Amino acid sequence: MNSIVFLVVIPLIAAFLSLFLEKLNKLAMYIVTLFNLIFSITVLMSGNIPFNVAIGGWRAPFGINFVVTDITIYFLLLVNIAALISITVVNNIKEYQFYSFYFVLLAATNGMVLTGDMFNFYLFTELSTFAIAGLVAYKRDRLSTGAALKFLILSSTASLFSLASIGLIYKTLGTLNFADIALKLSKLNQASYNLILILFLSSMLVELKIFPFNLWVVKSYEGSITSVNMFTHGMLGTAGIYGAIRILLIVFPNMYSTNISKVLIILSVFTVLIGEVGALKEKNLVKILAFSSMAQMGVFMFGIALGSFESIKGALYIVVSNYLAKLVMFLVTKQYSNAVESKNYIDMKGLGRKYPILAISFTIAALSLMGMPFFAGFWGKFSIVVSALALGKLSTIGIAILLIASVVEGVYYLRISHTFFAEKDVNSVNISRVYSLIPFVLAAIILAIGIYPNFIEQILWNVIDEIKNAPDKYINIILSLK
Amino acid sequence: MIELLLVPLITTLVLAFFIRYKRITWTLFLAANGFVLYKLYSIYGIWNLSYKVDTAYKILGAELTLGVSNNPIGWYFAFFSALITLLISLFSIGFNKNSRSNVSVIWMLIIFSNLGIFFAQDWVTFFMMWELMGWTSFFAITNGKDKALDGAKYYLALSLFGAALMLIAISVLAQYTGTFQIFASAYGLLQIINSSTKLGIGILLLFLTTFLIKSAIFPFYMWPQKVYSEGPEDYITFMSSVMIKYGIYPMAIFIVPVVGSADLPMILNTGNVLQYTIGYLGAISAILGTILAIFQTDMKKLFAYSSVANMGYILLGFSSMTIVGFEGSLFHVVNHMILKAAIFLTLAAVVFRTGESEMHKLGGLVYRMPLTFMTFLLGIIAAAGIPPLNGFGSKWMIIQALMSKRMVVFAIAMIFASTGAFMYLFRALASIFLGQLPDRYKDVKEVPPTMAIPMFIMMVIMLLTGVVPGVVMKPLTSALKAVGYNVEVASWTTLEGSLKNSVIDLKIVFYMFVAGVIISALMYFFGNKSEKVPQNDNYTAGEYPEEWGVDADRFNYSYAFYQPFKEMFEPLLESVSIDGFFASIGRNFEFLSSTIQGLFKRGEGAVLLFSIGVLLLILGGLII
Amino acid sequence: MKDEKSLFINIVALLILSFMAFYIYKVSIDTGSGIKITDSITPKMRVADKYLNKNVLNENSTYKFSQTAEDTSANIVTSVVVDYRLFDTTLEVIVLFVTILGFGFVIPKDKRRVKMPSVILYRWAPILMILMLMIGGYMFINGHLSPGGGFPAGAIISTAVLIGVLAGRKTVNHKTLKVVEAVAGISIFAIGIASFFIKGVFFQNFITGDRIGDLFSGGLIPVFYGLIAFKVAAELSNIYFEFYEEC
Amino acid sequence: MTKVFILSSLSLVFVGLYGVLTRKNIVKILIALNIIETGINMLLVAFGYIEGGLTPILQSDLSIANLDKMVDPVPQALVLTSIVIGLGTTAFALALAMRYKNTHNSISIRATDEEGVNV
Repeated sequence: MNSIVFLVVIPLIAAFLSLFLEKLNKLAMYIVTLFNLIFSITVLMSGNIPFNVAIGGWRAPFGINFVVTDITIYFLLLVNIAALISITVVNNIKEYQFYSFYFVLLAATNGMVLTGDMFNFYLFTELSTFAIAGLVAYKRDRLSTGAALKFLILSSTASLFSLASIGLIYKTLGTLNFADIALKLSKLNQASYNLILILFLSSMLVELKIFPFNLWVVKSYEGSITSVNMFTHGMLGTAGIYGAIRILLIVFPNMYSTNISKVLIILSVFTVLIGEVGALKEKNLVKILAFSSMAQMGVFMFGIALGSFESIKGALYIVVSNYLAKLVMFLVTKQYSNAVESKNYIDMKGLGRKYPILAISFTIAALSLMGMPFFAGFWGKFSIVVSALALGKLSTIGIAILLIASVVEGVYYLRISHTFFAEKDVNSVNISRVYSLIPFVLAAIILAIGIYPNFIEQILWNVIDEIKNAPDKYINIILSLK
Repeated sequence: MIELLLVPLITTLVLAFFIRYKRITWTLFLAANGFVLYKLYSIYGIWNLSYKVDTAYKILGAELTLGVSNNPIGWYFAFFSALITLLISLFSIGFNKNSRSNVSVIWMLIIFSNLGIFFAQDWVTFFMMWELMGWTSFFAITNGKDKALDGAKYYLALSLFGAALMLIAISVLAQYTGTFQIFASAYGLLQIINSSTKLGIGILLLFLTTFLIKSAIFPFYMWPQKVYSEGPEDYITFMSSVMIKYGIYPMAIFIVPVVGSADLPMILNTGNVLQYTIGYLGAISAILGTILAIFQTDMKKLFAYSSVANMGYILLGFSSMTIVGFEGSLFHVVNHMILKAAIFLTLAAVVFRTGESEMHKLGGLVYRMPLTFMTFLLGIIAAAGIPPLNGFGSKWMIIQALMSKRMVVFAIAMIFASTGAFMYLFRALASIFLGQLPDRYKDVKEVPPTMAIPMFIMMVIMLLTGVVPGVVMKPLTSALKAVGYNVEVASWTTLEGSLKNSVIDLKIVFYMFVAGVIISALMYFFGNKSEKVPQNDNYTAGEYPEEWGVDADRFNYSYAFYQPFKEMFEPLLESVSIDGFFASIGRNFEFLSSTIQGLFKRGEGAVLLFSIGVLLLILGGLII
Repeated sequence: MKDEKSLFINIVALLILSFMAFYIYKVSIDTGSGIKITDSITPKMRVADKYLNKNVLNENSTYKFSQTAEDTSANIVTSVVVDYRLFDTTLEVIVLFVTILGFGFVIPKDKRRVKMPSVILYRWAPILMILMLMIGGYMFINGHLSPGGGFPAGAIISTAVLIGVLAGRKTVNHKTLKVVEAVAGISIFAIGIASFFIKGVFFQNFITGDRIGDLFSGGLIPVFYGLIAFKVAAELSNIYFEFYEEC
Repeated sequence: MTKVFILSSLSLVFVGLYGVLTRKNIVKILIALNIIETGINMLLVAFGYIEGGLTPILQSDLSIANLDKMVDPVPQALVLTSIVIGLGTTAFALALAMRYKNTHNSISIRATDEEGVNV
C-alpha cells in the first residue's frame, strides 16, 4: 500500500495548481476531497491493515514512514469526512489563497494522522497551523487579523517548545521514529522523561484547547467564517486528538506513573468549567460553540488523563459525539445566521418553526453534547463517570465538577433550542431545504449511536486493543519491516 | 408486552409528522393514552412484562443489558397515571383548539419515559428514562413561550443536577455491588451499610436528593410555583398531578425498603437517622407549602405550593416505616393525583375562558361555570381531607401510622398543614368562584363538552375513591403482596389504621355527609335570597380608584386575603428562602461567565498563560 | 497604572523563567538511573550512525571512498535532508509556500512612492546579478558535495532578483514567478510519483550506481536541490515583489 | 565547548521568552520569537556536536577512517528545516502585523478587537 502517500501528495499538488485554476478551484476542491475520502475508504476495505510504508525506501527508524493501523484509518476517515462536509458551505470565495490553504490543510491533517515520525508530525502540525492562521485571517478585518496574529504567535511559541523536546529526544535516544522512541523511552532517566513530556505536551495542549493554553480558541472561532470553523473543528481538531491518542497513549504510556497525568486531570476539569461557564452569558452563537468545543475537549482530556481503558473508551465516545454534533451545529448556525444576518441567537427566534429539521438537528446535537441518554454523548459520559469514581479522590472530585458543569451546559444549550422554537412570525427568510439534509443525516447518526451503541462499540474496542497491546500492534509492525 | 413502550414511542414520531394538524394529533394522543391504559389494565394480576436489550457496550468489564420488567408497584403508579392522563388528554382536545403551539409530541415522549421509569429493571434504564423526562419537560413547559423560560430553566437546572447526582450514585453502587439491577443493588446497598455506614448513607442521600428534587420536597420546593404559573395549563395539570409523583415511586421501591431494614444509628428508639431526615423534610415541606400557599395571589402558584405540602404528607407517611404508613402514602399518591388533576382542570378551564390566573381579578364565576365550580368544590373538599371525598382516607392512615410510631412532632405538623389547607383552599374558592362577577366576565360561558366530560368523570372518581377506597386499595395491596410485603388485600369500603380498633367504614361517613348536604340545601332554598350589586360598590364606596392612579383590583377583598397571617409569618419565610440561595448561585455563575469572557476577549496574555500552564505541569510533576 | 501592570508582568515573567531555568538545571543534575540529557550518547545508538556508514539498506556493508554505496551524496547532511528525510524537506518547501502565500494574502496593498535608484546601482546591478546567479547555481549544483544546497542557493538567487528590483530593472514579472514556483513544486512531487511508478516507492532515488564524490552523483539529489532552489528563489522574490510591485 | 554552546543557546531562549512575555509591541514580540528560535536551533546543533568533531562530509580516506568523530548530521538537517519554518513564521506574522496596524491603528498586542474602538 505504498500509494497511501497520495493522500498527502495529491492535495499538495492541488495546492500548487490552485494558483492557476481560478474558477475551477471549487471543483478541484470537491475532486481532491472526494479522492481522499474514497481512497481512505478503499484502504479500510482492502483488509491490509495494519501496514507500514517507508517513504523513499528507507526502513523505519532511519527514514520517514507512514503507518496505517486501526486508529489511523478511522481518524483518517473522520478527517476526510469532516473536510467533505465542511466544503459544502464554501461559496462565493474568489481568492485562490483560500483554496490553497484548504488543500495544504487537508494534506497536513491527513499527514498528521498518517505519519510515524516525530519530526514529520511536527512539520505537519506547523503546516496546519499556518494554513489555519491564513484561513482565520480570510476576512482580513479587525477581528480576524487580530485573531490570526495571536494564534500564530501562540502556536509558534508552542511549536518551539515541541522542537526543543524533539531535539532532546534525539539527543537522548538518537531516534525520531514514534515506534523506536516508544521502545527506548523506558531506558530514559525519569527526570529527563518528565522534561521531554512537559515540553511536548504543552505544545500538544494548545491544539487540544486545554485551559491555560487555549486563549486563541474563542477569538479565532469568532473571527473566521463558518467553513473555517468547521475546518478547525473537524480537521485540525480531529487530527490533534489523534496526535494526543498516538503520542500520549502509545509513545508516552509511562505518563500515568508520573504526576503529570494528575495535573492533566486538574487542567481538564478547569477547561470544562471555564468552557461551560464562559458560554453561559454569551449571545454570539459561534462563540458559544467555541466555548463548548473547549469544554468537550476538556472532557476528552479528562478521560484520557484518567488512563483506564474504559475511560479512554468514554473519551473516544466523546470525540465521536463532539465531532458529529459540532459539525451539525456549525451547519445550522451557518444557515440560520445567513438567514437573519446576525450571529446572535436571539435574533434567530422562531426560525425553528419554519425550518424544523435544522432546529431539531441542532437540539439533538446539543443533547448529545450534554450527555443525555439516547444520544451518542451519553455512553461517553457514562464510561468516564464510572471509571473516574473507581480511580480515587482526585478523579472523583473532578467528575463531580464535570457533572455540575454539564448542568450549566444543558441550561445554555436548551435555552438556544427553545429560542429556535419560540413563537414568532418569521417572514422574508429563505433557506433552501437542501441544506437540511446533511445536518439531518449527522443528527440521525448521533441518535443511532445513542440508541444502539453496538455500531461503534466494536470499532472502539479495536482502538483500545491497539492502545493496550501497543508493542504488538504498533511498534513491531514498524520496526520489523526491513 | 413491549408494545406498551413501543406504542407511545411510535405515536411520538407520528405526532411529530402531523404536528401542524391539531385535530389529528390530539385525537391520536388520546387514542395512544387509551391504548396504554388498556394494556396496563390487561396485565393486572399477571404482571407479565419483561423485555431485555443486550448491548455490546462494556462497562465494569461486563456487557450492559438494558431491561424492563414486571414490577407491581410500578404498575400501580403507571395504571393510575395512565388513567388520569387519559382524562387530561380528553380535556386537551378541546383546550388546545385555538392554541398556537402543540405540546402533544413532547408530551407523548414524556409518557414513554414515564412508563420506562415505572418498569425499569436496572438503574441504567431508569436513569436513561429519568434524563429523557428532564429535558422533554423543559420543552413542554416553555412550549415556545419566552415568559415560561425562566421557570423552565430553573426546573431543567435542578433536574440535570439531580440526574448528575443519581449518575454518581448509580456508578458508586455498581462499583461496590457489581450490578445495575435495582432490586439486587438494594440488597447490595444493605451490605454496604453494614460494612461501611458512611458510604452507604452517602449513596442513599445522593439518590434521595435526586428524588426529592423531582418531588419538590423542602430544599427544592420552589420549582412548582415557577413552572406551573407559566406552562401550558393542560400539561401543567399532568405535571402537578402525575409527574410530581415520579420522585415518590423510586423512593417507595428503593429508599423505603433499604432505610426500613438497614441497621442505622437510632434516634429516640423509634426510628433511625435517615427515617427522621425524611420525616423532617416531609414535615417542613408540608408546613412551608401550606404557609406559602396561603399567601399566593396567583391560583396556579397557590396550588403549586399545595402540591408541595401534599408531597410532604407522602414523605411523612414513608418516614413512619410502618406498613400502614407506607400504604397510606401510596394511597395518598393516587388520591392527590385525582384531586389535583380535578383542581387543575378547573383552573385550566377558568384560564381557557377568562385568560386570567390572578385570583383577585376573578370572582363570581359560579354563576357562569357551574360544572367547573362543582368540580373545583369537590376537589378542594378532597384536598382538605374532609370525608367522604378521597383525600381523607389516606391522610387518616398516615396520621395513624405516625401516632403508632410515637412520631408526635410529625403528626402535629401534618395536622397543622391539613388545617392550614382549609385557609388557602377556601381563599381560592371564594376568590375565583364566589363573590361578585366582574363586568368583564359577563359573557363567559361554561366550557365545551369535551372539557366538561373529563371534569365530570373526575368528580365521580373523587367521590368513588372517597366512599369506596377499595378501588385503589385493592390493586395497591395486591401489588404490595405480589412484591412480597406481608399485607392483606383490602376490603371495598373499610380502611384499617395501625392503632387499636381503628377501623373506619366510609359508607357510614358518606351517609352522614349526604344528610348534611340535604340539610344545607334546605337552608339555602328556604333562607333569605342574596342581593346583587356592582362589584366596585362593594369595596371602593362608589369612587373610581383609577382617578387616583391606583388599580381597582388592588382593593378587591381577595388581594391581601390573609394580611395578618402574612405579617406573622413574614420573618420565618424570609429566613428559609431557598429561592435567594439558588438565585445567588445563578448570579455567581453569570459573574464568573463575564469574567471568563473578558479573559478570552482580548487574548493578549496567551503566551503568558501558556507559560503558566507549562509551569503548572512542571510544578505538578515536582510537587503533587 | 499602566506602569504598575507592566511591572507586574515583568516580575511574573521573571519568576516563570527563573523557575523554568531552575527546573532545567534540576533535570540536568539529576542522578537517577537511565539515560540523562547530559549524557553524550554513544554513536551506535543514533540513527545517524547508519547514515554516516551508509549502511541503512544493507546492515553489514562498509563504505569505501569513491566507490558505489548507498545512492546518497558525499555531504551527509545533504543525504539526510534530500534523501533519507526527503519528505521533511518537501514539507518544509510547502511551509515556505504557505507562509509566502499568506504573506501575499494579508499584506495591505497600499500605494507607496519609491525613489529612483542611483545611477551606480542601476549600472552595476546586472553584473552583481550575474555573479549572484553564478554563486547560487554553484551552490545547488554542488550541494551534495560541499556545504550549501537548495535553500541557500534559492536565497542567493532571490537576492539577485532583489538587486534587480532595487535597481529598477524589471527582470521577471509576477506571473513568471508564480509559474516557476508552481512548476518547481509540482515537479518535486512529479518525481516522487515517477519513482512510485518506476520503483513502487515514493521519493525513492531511482538513478543509481554513481560513485560518491563525483559531480554527477547522488542520483536525484542535485535535481531536487535545483528544483528547491528555484522554488525558494521564486518564493522569496515574491516577497520583494509584494512590497514593490504595487508602486 | 558543548557546555558553552548549550548555556548560550539556553540563555538566548530565556531572553527571547522574556521578550515574548513582557513586550506589547508586536514587532518586538516577533523579534523575541526569532531569538528563541535561534536559541533552539543552536541547542539542536549543540546536541549533535562532538568535541573536536569533523564535518560530516565524505571528502577523503581520512574522513572515512574517522566516521565516529563526525558530528551528528541529523540535528543539522533538522535545524535547516526549522530555520525555514522560522522564516515563514516571521514573514507571515509581519504581514499580519502590517494588516493589524491598518485595522487597529496600533501595533500593540493589547489593542482591542472590537470594531469602532481606537486605542
